[in-house]
Formats: sequence, structure tokens, C-alpha cells
Amino acid sequence: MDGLFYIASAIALVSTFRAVTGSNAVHSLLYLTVSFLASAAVFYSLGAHYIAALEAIIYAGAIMVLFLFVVMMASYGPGRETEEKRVTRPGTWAGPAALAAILLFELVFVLTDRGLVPEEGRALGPKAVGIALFGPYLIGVELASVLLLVGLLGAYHIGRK
Amino acid sequence: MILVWAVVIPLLGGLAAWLSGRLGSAFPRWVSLSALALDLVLLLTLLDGGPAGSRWLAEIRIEWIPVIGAGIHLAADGLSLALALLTAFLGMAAVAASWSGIRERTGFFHLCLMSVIAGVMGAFLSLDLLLFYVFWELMLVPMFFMVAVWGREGRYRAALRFFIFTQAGSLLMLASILGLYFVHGTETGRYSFDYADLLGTPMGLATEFWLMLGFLAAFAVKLPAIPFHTWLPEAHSEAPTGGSVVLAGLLLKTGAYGMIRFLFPLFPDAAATIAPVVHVLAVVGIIYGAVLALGQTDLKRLIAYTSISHMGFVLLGIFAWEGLALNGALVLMVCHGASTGALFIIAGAVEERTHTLDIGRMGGFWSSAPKMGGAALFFALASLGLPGLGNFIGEFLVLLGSFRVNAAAAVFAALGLIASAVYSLWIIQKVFHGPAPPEAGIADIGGREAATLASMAAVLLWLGLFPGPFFERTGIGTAASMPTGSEIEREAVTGVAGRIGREKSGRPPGLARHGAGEGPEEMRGRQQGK
Amino acid sequence: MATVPAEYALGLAAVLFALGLTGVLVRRNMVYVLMSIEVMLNAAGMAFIAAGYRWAEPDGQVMFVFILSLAAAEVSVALAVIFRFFHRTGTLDVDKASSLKG
Amino acid sequence: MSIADFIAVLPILVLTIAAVAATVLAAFRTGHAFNAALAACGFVLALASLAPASKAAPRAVTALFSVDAYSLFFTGLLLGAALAVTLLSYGYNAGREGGLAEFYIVLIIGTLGAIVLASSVHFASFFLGLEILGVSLYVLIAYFLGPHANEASIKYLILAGVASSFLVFGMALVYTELGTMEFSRIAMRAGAGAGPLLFAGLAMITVAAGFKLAAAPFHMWAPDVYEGAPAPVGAFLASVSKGAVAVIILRYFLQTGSFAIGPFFTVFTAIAVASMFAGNILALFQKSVKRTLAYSSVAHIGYILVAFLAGGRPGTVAAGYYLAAYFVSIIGAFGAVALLSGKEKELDSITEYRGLAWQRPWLAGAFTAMLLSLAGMPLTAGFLGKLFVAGAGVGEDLWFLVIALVVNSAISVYYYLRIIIALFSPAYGEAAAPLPGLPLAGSVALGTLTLLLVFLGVYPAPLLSLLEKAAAVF
Repeated sequence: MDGLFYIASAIALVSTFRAVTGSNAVHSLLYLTVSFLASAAVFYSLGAHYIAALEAIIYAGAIMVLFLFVVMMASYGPGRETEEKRVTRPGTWAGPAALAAILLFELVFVLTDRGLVPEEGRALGPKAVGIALFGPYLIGVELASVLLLVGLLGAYHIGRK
Repeated sequence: MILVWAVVIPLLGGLAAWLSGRLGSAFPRWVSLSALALDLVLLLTLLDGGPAGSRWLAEIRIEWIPVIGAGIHLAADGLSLALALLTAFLGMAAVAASWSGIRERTGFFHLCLMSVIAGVMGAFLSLDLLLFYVFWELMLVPMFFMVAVWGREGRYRAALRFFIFTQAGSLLMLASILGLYFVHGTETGRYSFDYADLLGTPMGLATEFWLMLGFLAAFAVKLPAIPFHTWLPEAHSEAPTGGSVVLAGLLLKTGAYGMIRFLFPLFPDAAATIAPVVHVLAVVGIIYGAVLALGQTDLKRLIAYTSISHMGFVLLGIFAWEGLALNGALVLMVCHGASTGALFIIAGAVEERTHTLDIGRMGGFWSSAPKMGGAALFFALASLGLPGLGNFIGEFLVLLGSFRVNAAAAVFAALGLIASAVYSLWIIQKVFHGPAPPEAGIADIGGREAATLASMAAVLLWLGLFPGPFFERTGIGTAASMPTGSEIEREAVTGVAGRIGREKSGRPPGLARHGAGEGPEEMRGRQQGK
Repeated sequence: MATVPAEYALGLAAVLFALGLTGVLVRRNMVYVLMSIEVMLNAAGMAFIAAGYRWAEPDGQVMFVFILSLAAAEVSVALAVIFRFFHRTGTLDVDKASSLKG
Repeated sequence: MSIADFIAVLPILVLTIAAVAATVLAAFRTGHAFNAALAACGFVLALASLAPASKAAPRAVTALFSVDAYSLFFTGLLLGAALAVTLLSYGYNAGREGGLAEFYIVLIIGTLGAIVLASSVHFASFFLGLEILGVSLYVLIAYFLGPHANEASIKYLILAGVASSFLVFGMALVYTELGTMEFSRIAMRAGAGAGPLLFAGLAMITVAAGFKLAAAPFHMWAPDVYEGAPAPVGAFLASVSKGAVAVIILRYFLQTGSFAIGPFFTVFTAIAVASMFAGNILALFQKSVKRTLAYSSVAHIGYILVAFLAGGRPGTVAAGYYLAAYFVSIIGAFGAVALLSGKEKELDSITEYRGLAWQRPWLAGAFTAMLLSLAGMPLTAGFLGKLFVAGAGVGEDLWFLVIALVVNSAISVYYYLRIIIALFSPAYGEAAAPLPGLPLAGSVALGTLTLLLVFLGVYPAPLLSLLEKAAAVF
């Protein structure tokens, strides 16, 4: 299991990096899909099996397809790469990347403060998650459904024009 | 209840005037005038004297926001009453002055005018600091509208500047009020905005000093004292005549009133500490205003600068904090209200007829308008301090009183008097004599204007020739009416009380000797003691 | 159960988050910006999984489900708006969305 | 969950049912008046349901919600604001292109998100409420095909997306450190010893809240979005959206005592001062009324933060009063803009408002009152709000903040007066185009708001007593 974590992490990092820095939208989306699948593997290695499945189905599946759909509709083909080329120059990246790096260093510094040893305990399978979702978080689930409803309504209204 | 009505009547009158404006433009004037007349009569009934044993001629407390210790606490003593009477009186003069000048939106104009008057009236009568602040601000907004809507070309700039200057000062005062509220609350456990509670709040000199500065900022801007005066010439000259009358006659007085009623009694030591600085500012103001007045070509601007000079005398009188000077300051406030108000009315009348305020384009009006010329001469003489008129009494008492405290300041202030003689006579010379421009010849004042000016002249003459009754009934002299919050104040009061006794015996007040006026020494002694 | 330290998972989430943030700040194409936001949200979800892993509680996973519904709702509305923008202006450049000034 | 639990969260349930019912009914019956009336009914019913809910209070409903005097007060305030926005929207929307049914449904859902925030005591409900509100706002901002609507919506959704990510990541860090997401337990466990993870998490949550509140230096989006959004949505953004975030942040920080943590006090002080100055100074240079109001709302967040930092009972009461006063004034101000906007184009440039006072005296009077309240002039609610905030600040010896507040109030007078001067100056000859007729619902709403403004400015006792109860929760 540990091996899975490290390999999946490496894949997630590399593919996310390529996704964010790429200049071809379709390629980037594919990298991003890979990244999400790798994240699913990470979740699996951490014992969150249910989440791993959700990640694969919803993130890597549904959401990415939506992206792809829009990119295709906007005929975002090879001819348009040039306008994104300018932002892939190192000069453009330096400032923001430094900012993000500072944030990252802070977080890593904070994390290395002391070990966070996972507590040994029960497995967190779908059952445990389900019990939590429909127990104490019941209203939260209802609210999440409202959230999806408003997303639906909004996409419907705005997409209609 | 009279006090509540005194504030509410102008407000209701204003609303009624506004509504009646739909019926015809003549209605609002009559409605406002009668409301103010009613108010004046109501206030005059207070002259009979208040309940025995109380230092207030009338007092009323109504619950307002008990949670934070703010109430509607109105009270009048001689000082408040004198100024409240002036307010109603000058309000009527302002209505009369805008009788024919304001032709558009008369209803709304009178609503604004009456709201300003209600605000001023409330400020003179409130004894709750929060309520005082509310009234203090209440006069601001309608005054802003009066300048911005009915003013002359530069009105927006003038209105904005007036509002922002005064508002900045007021906010500092609000911060100080809150500071005082909490200092008092933590000290005594009783949180209150009431003047009576807050008097004599124990606090360190540093705290007292900072809190005092907040009040001083608001009052000095309103007065105005140098260097916070820059809003005044613009606002006065851009405002419509009625607005100028209210502004010069009443709004400036609220600053002086605030100093007498709140600043000194609440922060006696701090006020004594800063007094020498203020003396200098006052003297600079007196001379600066007079000198700049000489250089003006705009009639209203000129009068505005003379106001700065006169208010310098008031400031000097107050910060001398000495019986004679204080009473001088009060007389001067009332007289300045009447004389400057009258000069603005005359300026307005000239403007109405010639459509200009440029002195260079005036001259020789005496031949065509002798009555107006005579009136102008009278008020100009009053303004320069001709003996026999009220302003003289005021200035003389201020100089006499402040001489004991700060001789140098008094001497320099007296120099200002010379300048004021020059500019006053210069106005008359330029406008009413001198070479007449080609289109010379203006209509003389009509009956309405004559009546207004005559009543104002009567006030000046009365105060100049028989000030006794005034001091007896009103003024800072009625010892019983003074708050006893500070030793200094009591010192000043006993001084005046002694003088008043002699005055009743028929001697001119200016020549009366001061009884026990060692107030300032006492102040210094206290300071050194700390 | 796995023996991966929780901070490793959290560290991974932090790196992904930083990558996403860089993307938002640098990219001018709206699709990329939106993708980067998805990366950030996913990273935050991963942090919750790591936290839940640390405490052996399902709450982290529950939060992930909520984050997932947000991601879905947000992306659907956002893509609709972006699509409409593209139709009107013919571009996906964020900098072109700058008629509002002041 | 027991029956009592359901009764306690009745407002939330009522709004959920209203949203679902409106969605379903939209399939059968369309018609602008019907949709708007449905939404208004939903809000009125939710307001009415506060009565039974308050009988059940105080009560913790699952770990996610706490229904207490605090949450009930702010739920009522938010619902009232939403009702006012609905009435103002009705006139504004009438005759516009595109289906209008979704507008009101999304408005209901957005308000639902806001009231979830008002009673939430858990990260999960905090997050969900915020996001329901956020996604609703994306939709509302982009609802009409205005010239700037898309752009405004894109700006908002990018920044809000980043903010959400920060929020969730910060929550995850706090959860990693403390193992709980309930505010009350966070308070307990954080007291035992705050680790660096907790700091990092709180910092990220603060950044996210700063974005949502449009506090400086996270305010850059506000003017563009307010200008691009339809005027009633601007009112909703400035009041309900901002207010709900302020309410939960206040609760979070009061309950977890995070203000007391040294650096956070400094950080919030800096944010407060920066917001006041940035908002007021930038507002001085605006030519658009909506942008001016946007910057003014940035400044108002700065004022509210002064009350937060004062903390304790006086601080909570002051923040509540200020929020209520600010709600009334800002909804009224945007409402006046909404009522004056025609079908084609919003009345936005300050010069377009010239002479309005003579054409539309009542409306201009109401608008003036709102602006004076925002400026903090006495006899309006804004004055007492500012007074209580300054009082809370002075009471805690936060002199630096109080002086900043005073200085900024003086600066702010200028730009409010500029609009007022425009209203009362003579109109440009013939340029004054005929104004659209005033819609009844909106006029009633604006009139009520004006009366409320004066009432709150003159007689604060009833509201104060409610707030005292609300503040007693902590």
C-alpha cells in the first residue's frame, strides 16, 4: 500500500504540473484527468476507498468531460496555441510561482514541525462514511443537494442563451 | 415642556412650510414666520424666572436610550436663553431676508431653514452630550442644502468645504464624547451622557487634555478660529442671504456656546493649559480677519471676514475665562448676530437690485436709497464698536476682562478695533458715497426690509444703552444658573455676580469694577499644584 | 491499514494546492484558470482525506463529498458563463474581460 | 433528529421547500408576478417560522447548527433583507429578456445559504452555506445579458473559487491539528496549545473570509462586480452575502476566541484600517454610483471589523446594530439605483443623477437619506451604528482604530455629498430623459426602508434589546 501512495503521488505531481503549464488545452485536460486518477489512487492508499471511487467517477469522469466539451465547443484547436504561448514563458511565471512557492514552503515547514502519526483504528470504508453522512451530517447532505440544484438551475439559465 | 416645544415648533413649522409650498410660494414664508414668532413668544415666557432653588430656568428629562445612558435632557439658563432668543429672532430675520430673494422651491428652502434653526435651538438647550451632538449635526445637513441649492456660482465647492470641515471637527468631538463617557463610566460605574453626571469627572491631565482637544476641534471649526476658518468666507458669500444670516448669526455662536457650556466646565484644567495658545489664535484671528476684510472686493466676503475678526474677540473673551470677559463675549455674540445679520441683509438687498456683489461696481447709492444708506451706516458703526451700541459693550468688556488675564493679547486685540473702524467706514464710503457707476440708482428699501432692520437696530441700541435688564435676566451673570462643576467657573460667577449687583444700581456696566476676579491666577495656581 | 504518515499526504495536497494557485495567477485562458481552481479544490479535498486519515474519522471523507458537490456545481455554472463569454467576444482570455475600470 | 430539532431549523426548511416548490411550479406556471410572489411568500413564511423556532431555542441541531438568539436575530435580518431585495427586483426585472423564474429561485437558494451561515457552528455547514450563497451569486450576477454581466461574473467566480479553496484547505489544516470541526470544541482544544498548523489554517480561513467580505487587500473584485451586476443583485451582494459572512466570522472568532491570539489581532487591525482607507480613498475618484457604493461597502467592512476587534458584548451588539443599519442603508441605496434603471441601461454615472430631486422628490429624498446614513449623520440608523461601534472601540481602548474610523468618516462625507449634490443640482437642460415609471413593489420597499432607517436612528431600544440577548449567547 505504501508503494502505491508514493508512486501515485509522483504521478499526480507530474501530471498536474504538465496540466497547469501546458499550452494545448486538450493535452492539459488529459494530464489533469491523469492527475485526478492518481489522486484517486492516493485516496485508495489512505484507506478512503469510497472517495477514491467518487474521485474517479465525478472528477476524472464527469467534470473533465464537461471541460472537454466546452473546449471542443470553443474550437480551441492548435491554431490558438500561440496566444497561450506567451504565458508559458519563464518570465511570466517567475512572480506568481514564487508566491505560490512561499505558501508551499510555509505549509511544508508547518508540517515538518512534528509527525502526524495516524491513529490506529477502524477501517473507513463506505459504510462508515455513509453512516456519518446520513447521521450527524444529514442536513449537510440536504444542503449539498441544494448546492447541486442551484448549479443545475444556473447552468440551465445561463447556458440557454 | 416649553423647551421641547421650542425645538419642535421650528421643525413642525418647517414641515408645514414645506407642505404648504404646494399651495403657493407665499405660504411657506408666512408659516415659517408665524412658527418662529410663536417660538419667540414661548421663550420669552421663560424670562419670568425658573423654579426657586434650581439653577435652570426650565428643565426637562425624557427617556431616550436608557441602555447606554442617553436621555433627552433639555434645560435653559440665562446663557442658553439669551442665545435661544437670538435664534428665534434671527430666524425671523432670515425668513424676512429671503422673502423675495428665494423664488424657487420656497417650500423646501423653508424646510431647510427651519431645520437649521431647530438644530441650533436644540444645541443651545441640550444638556445630554449625545443629544447635543445630534442637534449639532442636525444643523449641518440642511445648511448644506441651503448653500448647495440656492447659493451662487461657487456653491458646490463652498457647501462641500463647509460640510467636510465641520463634520471632521464634529467627529473628533464625538470621539471625545465617547472617551469622556467611558472614562466617567469606568471611574464611577455609571455610564451616562448626561452633562450633570459628567461634570467633574475625575481624570488625569493627559486624558483630560486629549479629550478636550476633540471638543476644541469641533468648536474652533464652527466658531471659526484661525486656522480652521477657511470654509467660512466661501460659505458665507456663496450662501443665499437668509443662509448667510443664519450662518453668521447663529451657527458660529454654537461654537462659542459649546466652549462656555461644555469645554471649560468639563475640562477645566486642560482648557486652562491651552488657554495661552488660544489667546494667540484669537488675536491673530482678530487682526487677520480685519486686514483681509480690507482687501475684499466682494461685499459678502468682506462681511464674512469681519465675522472672523469679531469671533476672535468672542474667543478671546471665552478663553480669558473671567467674569467680565465672558459676559462681554455673550453680549458680543448677540450683537454680532444682529449687526452682521443686518449687514448681510443689506448686502442681499443690494445684490437683489444690482445683481452683483462686486464693490468696485457700486457707489453713490446714498442719493437714490438714503434709507438703505442710513441703515448700512448704522450697522457699520455698530460693527466697528461705536459706544452706545451693543457691540461696544461686548468688545469693551472682553478687552477689560482679558487684560487682567493676558495683557499683551488684549493690547493686540485692541489694534484690531482700529482696523475694523477702517473697513467699516470703507464699505460705506465705497458703496453709498463715492463716484456713481453709470447705471447708478437703486430702489430704496421697502417696508418689510425696513421693519427687519429696525428691529435689529433696536436690539443693538437696547443692549448698548440699557444692558442692565439683559444681564439681570440672561447672560452668564445669573449666578444661580451656572453649573457648579468646577471651581474656576464658580470663581468666575461670583465675580460677575458682584458686578451685576452694582450694575443694577445704575452704573454703566463697562465701568463697574470687577469684584473678585482673580480666576486666572487661581487657574495657574492649580496647574502648578499638579 | 497503510502506514504512510499523514503529513506526507498533507504535503502532497499542499504541493498540488500551490501548483493550482500558480496556475490561477499565471494563466490568462479562462479554461486553464478554471482547471487550476479545480486542482486547488481537489488538493483541499485531499487535505481533508489526510486529516480524516490521521484521526481515523469519516468526517474528512464527508467533507470531501461536500467539496465534490461544490466542484460540480461551480464548474457547471462557470463553464456556462465562460461559454457565453466566448460566444460574445470570441476569446477566452481573462485580460479581455477588462471593460470595467476605475 | 427530533421534532424539536426540525422546528428549530424551520426557517432553513421553509426556504428549502420554497426553492423546490418554486422549481417544480416553474414547470407548470410561468409569469413574473407569480414567481416573485412565490419568493416573497417564501421569505415571509420563513420570517414567520422564526416565532416557533425561537420557542425551541436555544438548541443544538446535530453538530452542524446551533439555533440561539444570535442565529435567530441574524436569520431574521437576512430574511428581511432578502425580502426587500425581492421587492426591489420585481420592478427592476419586469419586462427584461429571458426567463425570470430562475432568478427568484436562485435568490431563495442564495438566502438559504446565508441563513445556514447564521446558525452554523461547524465547518461543514460553514462551507456549505458559503458555497450555496457563492454559486447562487455567480448565477445572479450573470443573470441578465448586460454589457458587463459576464465579465463581472467571471471575475467573481474565479476569485470566489480561489477563496473557497483557501477556506477548505484552511479548514482541513485546523481539522488535522485539532481533530474536530465544531467551533466550541475548536475553542477548547485550541486553548490547550495552538500548533503551527492551526495558525496556518486560521490564516487561510482569514484570507478566504477577507475575499468574501471584500475587505482590503482582498477587495479588488468588488467594484467591478458591483458595477457589472444588476442593481438588486448589487444590493444582495452588499447586504446578504457580506452580512452572512460577517455573522459567521464573528461567531467563529467569538466562540473560538481567535481574536485573542496575538498575531490575529494585529492582522485584523491591519485589515480593518486598510479597508477603511482603501474603500474611502478609492471611492473619492469614482464616476459611477455603483462603484462608489462598492468602495463604500469596502469601507463599511472596515468599520464593522472595529466592532469585531472590540469583541465581547458591546462589540457584538455594536456589530449587530451596525450590520442592521448598514443593511437598510445599502439596500436602500442600491434599491434607489434599481428603481431608476430602465430596461436597456442602468442609471449609473453620477452625472445622470443630476436634477433627480426635482423630478422625483420622494425617491431622491429616500436616496439622500440612505447616503446620509452611510455617511453616519444623526437621526439615521447609520449614526447610531457608528456610535456603537466607536463606543465599543473606545471601551476597549482601541484608540488607533477609533481615530481611523473618525478620519475615514470625515473622508467619506465627500463622496456621499457629491452624489447628493448631483441629485439636488439643476438638470442639464433637455438632457434629462424621461424616467421609467416607478414600480409599486419597489417603491413600497424603499419607503419602508426609509422609515426603518429613521426609526432605527431615533429609537434604537427595541433592536438593542434583541441584540443584547443575541450577544448573551457567547
